[in-house]
Amino acid sequence: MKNKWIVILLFLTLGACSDASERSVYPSQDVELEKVLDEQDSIIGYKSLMDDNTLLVSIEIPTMKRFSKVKIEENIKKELENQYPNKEVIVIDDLKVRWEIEKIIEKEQESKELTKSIEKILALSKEET
Amino acid sequence: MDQKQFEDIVDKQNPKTPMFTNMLKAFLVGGIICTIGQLLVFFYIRFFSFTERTAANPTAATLVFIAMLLTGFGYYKKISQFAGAGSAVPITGFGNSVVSAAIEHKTEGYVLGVGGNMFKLAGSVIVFGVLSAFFVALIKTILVKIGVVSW
Amino acid sequence: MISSLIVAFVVGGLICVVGQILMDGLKLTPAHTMSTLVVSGSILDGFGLYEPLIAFAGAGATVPITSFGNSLTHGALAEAEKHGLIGVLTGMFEVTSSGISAAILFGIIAAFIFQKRNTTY
Amino acid sequence: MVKANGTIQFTEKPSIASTGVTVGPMEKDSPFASAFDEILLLEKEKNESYEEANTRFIEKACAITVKKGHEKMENIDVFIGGDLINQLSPTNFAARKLKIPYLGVFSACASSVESLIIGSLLLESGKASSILAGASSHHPAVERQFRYPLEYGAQKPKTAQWTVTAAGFALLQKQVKNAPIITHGTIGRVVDGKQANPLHMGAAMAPAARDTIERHLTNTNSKVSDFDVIMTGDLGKIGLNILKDMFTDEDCHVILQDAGAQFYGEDTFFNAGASGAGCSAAVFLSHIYNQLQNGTFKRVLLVATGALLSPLTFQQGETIPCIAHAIECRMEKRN
Repeated sequence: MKNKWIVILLFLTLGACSDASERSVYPSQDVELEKVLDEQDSIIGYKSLMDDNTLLVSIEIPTMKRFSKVKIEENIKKELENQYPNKEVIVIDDLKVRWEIEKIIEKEQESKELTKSIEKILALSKEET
Repeated sequence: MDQKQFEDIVDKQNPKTPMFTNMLKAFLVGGIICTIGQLLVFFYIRFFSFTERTAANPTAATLVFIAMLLTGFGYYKKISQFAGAGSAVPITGFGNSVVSAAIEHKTEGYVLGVGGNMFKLAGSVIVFGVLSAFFVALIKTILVKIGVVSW
Repeated sequence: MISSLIVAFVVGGLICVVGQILMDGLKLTPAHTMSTLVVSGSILDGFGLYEPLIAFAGAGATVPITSFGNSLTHGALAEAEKHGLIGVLTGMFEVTSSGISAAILFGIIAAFIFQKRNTTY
Repeated sequence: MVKANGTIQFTEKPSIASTGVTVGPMEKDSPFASAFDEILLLEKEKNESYEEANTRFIEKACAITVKKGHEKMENIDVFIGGDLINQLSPTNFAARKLKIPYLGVFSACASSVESLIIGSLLLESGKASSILAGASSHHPAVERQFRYPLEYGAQKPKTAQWTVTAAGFALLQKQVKNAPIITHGTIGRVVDGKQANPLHMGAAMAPAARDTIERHLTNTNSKVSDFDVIMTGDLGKIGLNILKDMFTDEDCHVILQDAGAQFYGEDTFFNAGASGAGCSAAVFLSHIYNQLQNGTFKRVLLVATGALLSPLTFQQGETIPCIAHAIECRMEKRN
């Protein structure tokens, strides 16, 4: 009786998420960003959103390298900050952020809406409890 | 029949605890409970606004709820007779110790019985958790102030 | 996704094996074992080893009781970073509260709902 | 040579006129089940606490005993009983209902034989003519007091024993025809085998059992082989093996038996077997009593063993002192 519920849950969560190691940048005309992110050997996927003053990058670290998750996030953040000095760069490896960015990319949101959703994601990622 | 002889007899007759099988069972059941926890984490990330870091809280609450159901219907002690530490170490074990004490002292009334005895088993976990957290944080803060260590 | 499940299974299982060793090998009572694990969780966090383990294992590290010690220490340290020594006290239950409040709440609810049972096999 | 008396010879032939044994649901598959008088299928009724349930078991056992002895409860001079719960509350509440003079006794799981000894002494002194004596234990009530809450998931080791839910009482009267006679009683000494593990009672109680048996044998200058059976109360499977190892000559290993070890047969759910005052009371006053009456056993030594620890002494780091009381029963030829 109990494990039937778990099996349903298993399919539910697995079906919900799309292919893991996707690489996408939105709005997609920034080839340079893609080049920098492709060079990173310690990540296997990324999704990023950019508007006029913030650059949000959600990265995906392979399981074995997840121990040094914080270090990897900082390195990529530093590198991107040199690339985009005037932008506030945020690099996070988090499933929720990745799924939210996916949603936004699918909806092709434009400037004002895009900024609002980025703020929402940032607030979410800052939460402690 | 002095004490030494008696103790030799006791050691001879004592059944050896099956360490390896107990560890294997604990590994299996503990692993399963943590996998269920991971599924719950995915569930909360997928359907609620929790990130990977904050999804642990609702997961812990859900696992304690499951432990309450298992304890109330009498399955938990059967699982833990099989699993041992495998069912005691995860948060479900903590939930079981609180729920079982609460149910146990129901006949002594809700205030004195349940209220007074609920943390009879789990209290030491909280006390020593806070105590060790305090000293570790204190020592680390002092070390940082001296500059030996960084945050 | 699948790899997180496997890793959670393995790491969670290993922590429970440590618990079993404490119980069977050192003949500790369950209460002593749990307290030892909580203390070791907070010491690991003092050395900054537990957070990477959570990043690596996910629920494999947050479900066992060691994560309770870790989140207590983590809350205290985070607050101490902002407010100095006083922060150690004020930040203690900052991060973790769901485990205990859930236990208390479901404990009293269980006392209302469940009847004491006749022993069965 | 162990020089300590403590053995009393009963000359007035106090005999066990009738017995009454009630057991709980977990005990219905025991090899002794056919000998039990009544199996109560509910350890605890709807809104009854475990301690009240224990009282119910005692009342029912006493009623059966008195009825089988063709007596009326008012004619019983003294009710002697004991159990394992704090301040003997279940037996006290049973005595409240029986409304006859009452002596509460406590020596843990040895209370069953202790009450029989005191009953025999009262008969011997001529100050009483019929005594109701026995003991009881109740698994959930004892488990929650001595160990953990019932639903708590603590893994029981192989040496753990299962407290029996049972109440066993006997009607003692003088010179009853065709009834087993209590010829001797040996009062146990507190013996501490330096064992501290409350989940391994067998090892703790074995030295006390050995001390009482040896004293009984020397004081009545008899040998182990003179007895049909020497049955200890609740040493359990491991405790019994320890006791056997302490008796060097091999031939007595057949005669040495244990009620706890045999109570649940080979079911590994119960690990090392049964324990509790109810275990010795139930087996002595049903199985052994029947064997004596139908002549299979002529002379038996019943040694109830008790561990005198309390939940506090364990936490204070004390070891477990134990005691064992014994009575020798004989069945004279039918005259």
